Amino acid sequence: MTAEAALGTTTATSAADAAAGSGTGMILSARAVTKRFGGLVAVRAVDFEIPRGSIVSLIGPNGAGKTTFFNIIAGLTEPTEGVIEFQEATIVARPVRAWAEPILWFALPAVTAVIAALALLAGISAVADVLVGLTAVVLVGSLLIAVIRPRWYLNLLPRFGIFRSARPNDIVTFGIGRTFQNIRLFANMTSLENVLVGMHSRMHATLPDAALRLRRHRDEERTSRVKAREWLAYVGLKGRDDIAARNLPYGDQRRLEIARALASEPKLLLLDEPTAGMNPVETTQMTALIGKIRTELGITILLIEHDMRVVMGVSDRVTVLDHGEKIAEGTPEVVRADPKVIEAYLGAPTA
Amino acid sequence: MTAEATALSGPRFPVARLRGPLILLLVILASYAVIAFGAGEQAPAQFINAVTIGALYALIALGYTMVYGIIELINFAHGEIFMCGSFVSWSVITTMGITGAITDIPRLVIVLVVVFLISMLVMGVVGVIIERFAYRRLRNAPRLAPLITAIGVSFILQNIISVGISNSVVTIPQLIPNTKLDFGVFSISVINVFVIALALALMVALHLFITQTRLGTAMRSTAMDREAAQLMGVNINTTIAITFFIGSALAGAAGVVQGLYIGVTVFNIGFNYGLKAFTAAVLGGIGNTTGAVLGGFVIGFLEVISQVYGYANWSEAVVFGALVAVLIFRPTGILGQQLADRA
Amino acid sequence: MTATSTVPPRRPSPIGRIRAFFGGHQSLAIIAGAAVVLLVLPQIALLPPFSGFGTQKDWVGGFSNAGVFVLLAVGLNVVVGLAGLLDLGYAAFFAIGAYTYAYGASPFLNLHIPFWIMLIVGAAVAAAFGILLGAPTLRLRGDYLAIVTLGFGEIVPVVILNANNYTNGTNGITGLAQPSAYGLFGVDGFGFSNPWPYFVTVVGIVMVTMILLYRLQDSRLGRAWVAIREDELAAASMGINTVTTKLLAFSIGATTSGLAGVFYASKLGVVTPDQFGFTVSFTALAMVVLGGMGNTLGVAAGAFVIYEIQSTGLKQLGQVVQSLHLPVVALGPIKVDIGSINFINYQYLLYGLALVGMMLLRPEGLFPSRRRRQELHEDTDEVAEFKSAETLEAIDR
Amino acid sequence: MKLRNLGVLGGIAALTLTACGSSATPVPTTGAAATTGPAATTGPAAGSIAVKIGIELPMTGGEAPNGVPTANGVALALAKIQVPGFTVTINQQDDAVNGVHSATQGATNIGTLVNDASVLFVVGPYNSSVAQAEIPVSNAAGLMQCSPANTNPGLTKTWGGVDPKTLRPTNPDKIAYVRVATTDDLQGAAGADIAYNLQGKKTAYVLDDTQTYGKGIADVFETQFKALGGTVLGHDSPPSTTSDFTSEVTTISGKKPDYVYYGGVTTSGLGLFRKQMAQQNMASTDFGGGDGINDGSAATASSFLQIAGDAGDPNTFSTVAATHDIPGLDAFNSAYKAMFNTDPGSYSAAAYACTQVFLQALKSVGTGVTDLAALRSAVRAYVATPSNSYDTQLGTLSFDANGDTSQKVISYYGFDATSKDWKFIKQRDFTQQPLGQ
Repeated sequence: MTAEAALGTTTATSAADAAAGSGTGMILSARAVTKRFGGLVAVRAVDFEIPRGSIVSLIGPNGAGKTTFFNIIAGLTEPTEGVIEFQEATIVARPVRAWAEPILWFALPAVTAVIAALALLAGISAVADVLVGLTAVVLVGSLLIAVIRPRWYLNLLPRFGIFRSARPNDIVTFGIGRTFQNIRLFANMTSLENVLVGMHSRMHATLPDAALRLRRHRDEERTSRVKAREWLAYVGLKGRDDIAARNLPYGDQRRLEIARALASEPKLLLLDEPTAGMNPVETTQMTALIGKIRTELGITILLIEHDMRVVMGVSDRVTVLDHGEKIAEGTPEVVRADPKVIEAYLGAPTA
Repeated sequence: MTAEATALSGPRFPVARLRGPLILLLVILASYAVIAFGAGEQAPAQFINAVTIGALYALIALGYTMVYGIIELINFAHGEIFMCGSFVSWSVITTMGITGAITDIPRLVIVLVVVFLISMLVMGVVGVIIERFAYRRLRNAPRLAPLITAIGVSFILQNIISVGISNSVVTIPQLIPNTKLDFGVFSISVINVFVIALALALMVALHLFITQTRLGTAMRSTAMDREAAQLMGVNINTTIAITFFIGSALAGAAGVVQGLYIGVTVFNIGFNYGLKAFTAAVLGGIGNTTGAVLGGFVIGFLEVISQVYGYANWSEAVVFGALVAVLIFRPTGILGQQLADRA
Repeated sequence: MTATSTVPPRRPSPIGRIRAFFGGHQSLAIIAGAAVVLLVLPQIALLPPFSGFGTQKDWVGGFSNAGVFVLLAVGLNVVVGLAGLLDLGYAAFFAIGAYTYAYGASPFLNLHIPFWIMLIVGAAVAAAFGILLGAPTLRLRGDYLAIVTLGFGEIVPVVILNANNYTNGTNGITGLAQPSAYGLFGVDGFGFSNPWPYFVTVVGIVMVTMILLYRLQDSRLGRAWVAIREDELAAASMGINTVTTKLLAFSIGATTSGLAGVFYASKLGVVTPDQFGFTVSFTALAMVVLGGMGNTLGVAAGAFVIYEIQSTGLKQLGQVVQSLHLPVVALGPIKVDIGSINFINYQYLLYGLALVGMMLLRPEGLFPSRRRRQELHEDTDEVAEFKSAETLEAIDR
Repeated sequence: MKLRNLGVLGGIAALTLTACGSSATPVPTTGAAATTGPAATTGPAAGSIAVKIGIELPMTGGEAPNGVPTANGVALALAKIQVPGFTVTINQQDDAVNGVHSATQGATNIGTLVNDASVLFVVGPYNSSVAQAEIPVSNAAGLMQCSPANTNPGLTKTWGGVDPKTLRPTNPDKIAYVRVATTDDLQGAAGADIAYNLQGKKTAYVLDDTQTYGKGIADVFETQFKALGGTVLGHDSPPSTTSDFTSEVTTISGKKPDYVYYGGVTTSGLGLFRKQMAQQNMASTDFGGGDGINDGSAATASSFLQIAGDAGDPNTFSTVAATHDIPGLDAFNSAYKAMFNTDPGSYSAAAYACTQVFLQALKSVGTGVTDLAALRSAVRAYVATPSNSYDTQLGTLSFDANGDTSQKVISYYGFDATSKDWKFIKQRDFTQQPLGQ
């Protein structure tokens, strides 16, 4: 079923661009997502949807598979089964006909090689030599393409019924930003630089632009720095631009990570335990920030959280995972009342 | 995520335990076929040559892989330790006034034991000293700093030997008589048997040490997570020192073996052997002892094969080409995944 | 070299403004530095003790050779220092650049393309090879990358040595054309007995290279490199295409190396396979590390220092010590007459000691970059992060 | 021996010290220390012009065994021969970087020598690849250099389609490089002569160590051996770094050649190869090489014969590019041993001869001339004149228009099991008997 789903949809990129504007409905929907590690199942057949402009929380005891699911959406892990669609475009799914991809790489060289062989047999050595050289060049070229995987190549794949999940960096450009459970800032870069890296996918100056300091580069740098500072201010790090991320206090590091994610202008923001290890004051601030991001910027948010107050405070819908399975879903009130949830948390606590 | 992943991806290891020997067997069979195809009736002889030199590489590679496993340092000085080992054996043998092969078996055994013990001991100590003074202080420094000191140390060792002993080729008396055991189909000379047997014995001993003893466990835990090990009461410095001792002792043994097998040594022999051995370690999956052995044999075979097919001058290119090829498809080496029993 | 260390001061103010403000001025600073080098260095050679080691001409000739290694080092710095990719086979691109010049401007193929054009060609060819050799190594990280690049570094000379028909094998290619100054440097221009034009040229090349490198370093690309070095997984999750970014690092490093190769070949007039062994790669790496990874100016300085140490310092040490007429010291049983020691025998040892010593004293290098200084006390964890299978999977796809 | 064992312990001790960061304990050096001896001892005598002879050789690391004895040859000559009116001292340069000869360093060194006005003549370099980088420099400056060891034909005659003039672009017709060593092509031919004519062997297996010298003579051997009517069963090129030849030998033993010719030098492992031949029952197969293996008797430390051990029955052959009956060879050897207390190296005598060439030139052009520049160019001109001939340690010789020595005599040697040394067989003068006869 996943295969058809994957094939049915148009390619990740084009659809993402197409659907970019579309107003309502589900911004992200996961169908029957399963992930196995060796024998064990981290996520089992989870269906999951995020309405555009909402805040959805994903909760569950430790080891429930929340972060795995998260990483599948972010493109860090390929699911064993299932499909994830972002704005009506399949971005992540189990690879389809992955085996056919190498055939693509060697198709062109093979053709030239065959012609070369024919030429040799025909005894037109001059032509043959040229063709042999050509074959080598083509081979190297196509292998390079296979490594670099440029856009047009990715768009080409579906034509041959091949589906490969988008790479993390592509997913960012589609409009999904994320933070990490264990903060992963660029520790030795300043806050500003961190945010600028976040903007990377939205900047377009090329190597020559930078080398020759062309207008495009200069303007872009200027404007993006202004914007970066705005982001820092937005999350409450005004004037901390020049401090190395490693030297920021813990709470600020979390904020910086959010600023960095926001800088990539996401439509969907994945927050992995944003308030983990925060004191109540920081927590309330963070909760406020999250709400603000949704209301002011209209960014849809998927939240993984342990702190129930946060979850119940901000989220429109809550999904509960336990042992990789979805055991409950609905409004905070409904979920809070759900006996299965209570059991999962209080009764028979899991490692 | 990482936490869950590692927790979940546990039960691969029993399989992995078997994987090493299986692949090794496959490699041996395959390369025997290739050699047989190329060398005709010389095949058995060539095969033995390959295994012998492979065993030598494996011995050196073990040191590389252990040191890397525990402090993630490419110990470029390791090749020179090997070289020094061969010189120590030379000086021991000549001091004993031995000039040629010893036919009287018991005497031979005694001499061999003495030579090996002394060389392994001396080189082990040297290795520990190097670690103490050249690497320990840099344990938390940027990763390249110890790499540079390692190369610096190797320069120092080379220069000491070249100026102190000889700046040219030195002949080492080959203690083991050059007699051949004939098995009808093929004949194998005693020295090859000795080298292979000794190498295998040392490898098995090392494996048992790592897996069965407390020290071995300490080494493995340190390799996996130094801080955690420390918290569990493992004395990191001692453990690392011991690792260096064992690794260098093995290199010393390899040095002696080289002397017995080849019969000459020279102060700059270390770089080439070191390079091949390190390649072996990486090929097999650096940090993985089984992998080092596997890699050693693979390289031995590759060299002999390229020689058999008349491309001796390309052997280096072949070896590194193979390395690149393997790493492209298995970025962590043939047995790389098995991080659990790094030592 | 001290002169060039006049880095534009970094005021503690928003880095953005500094960069924007110094964008132009930084280049000016480098140009000024180059001018100072051009004028001051030759004068230093006239002062004792340096004047004792050789005439000004010797020194200038030496400086131009040092320039080659400065180029190599700053290029390697992009790969190792900025992008954090350990490359031990850097000499390969040096060789490729040099042989490109040999093909373009020697009787071997009877081509006589002007040096100045070959500079570009050589750089381009090296860049192409940088991408070619870089591509297969991209999935590797840390020391796996190191050994593979080391492998390439070993393979290239072997190929040059054995592909007799195309490279003239071990005999090498001789009679490489000298650059033509078009009467710019007075009557005799570039010549084997006139190092001055070479000196000027190499300073010029280094200057331009460094300006360009600094500009890249301060650009979107430069940030991406550092981000990858800091945390490849996070970088990917921030929308950086790690593959192309790394490839660019490789090819830019190779380009610089190619420039160095062309210049080197034109100055030496001959290329043979044995000039491009591991020693070159290692020396360049040592220069990067000792200079201070990531800091282009520091690396350049480090390169210069190390080159002078191993090419002049160690070789002259003997003379110096002998001139001191030290007394005979008795170390226990062994009588040591330091004056009679032939230091030429020990220069290898001393070089080793110098490396170990410098590293122990300043692990972060002589002129550490702002970042490296902060970084000093944790480094292995980033490697540890990548050990888990799924991160590998993520970035390989 | 005892002393050497001390060496090891000293080595270890030194290592301990160095590891502590202090400097190394000086351990007994092998003769090398003496090179600077004369330079230090002979100060300029009153009323005589102080001039220098440059030495440009690899002196360190793996190259020391090549460079040091050769440099000693020069020192010995200066100690033995005086030129009235001149005090000749040494300007010593080392082209080894990190223990390996480097063309770049060589070019730099020759530049340094050029810029030292009092240097009138240079002995060196040792490696042909270094020479390729130095010849253009010395040629541009008109400083005559004499290589005791370069044997790559390409340096002085058209070889592989390359004209030697490309090496001297500045003054193509004013040579500033001569050599006393005979070129590889003749040695290779001589090797084939031994194999085919002397030993009457019809099949040969050829090897080379991939280096300029080894490959040069091996290739010539192959062509000449074929030309004489022999068959070459194979030609392998084990890298010069090879230290285990067992599989190589196994392969060859399978081909069952009558003769094995190996172009290369002992340091590339040829002695080892011969030994392993013996260990694999190929001791009785003839083995031949160039002067790269003719480096002293079995008593000489790390010589081919010592490494090969008793492998060589009287069927191991080598050639030397010089006349055998050099006047007073023993005198030379004893004098050398007296001064440096080691045996001379393969090229000590050649370096001695180069120095003699210089001193003769100096004597004949030096009278009255005081201007160093003038002296330098006069010396160059004198040595570059083909008509001048010199009575040297290597016998009487002169240099042709390209700087090649007139001595085209190759001596044949065979291993003598009783004296465990090379025994002179015959010598062939290629001026009377050119190639292919």
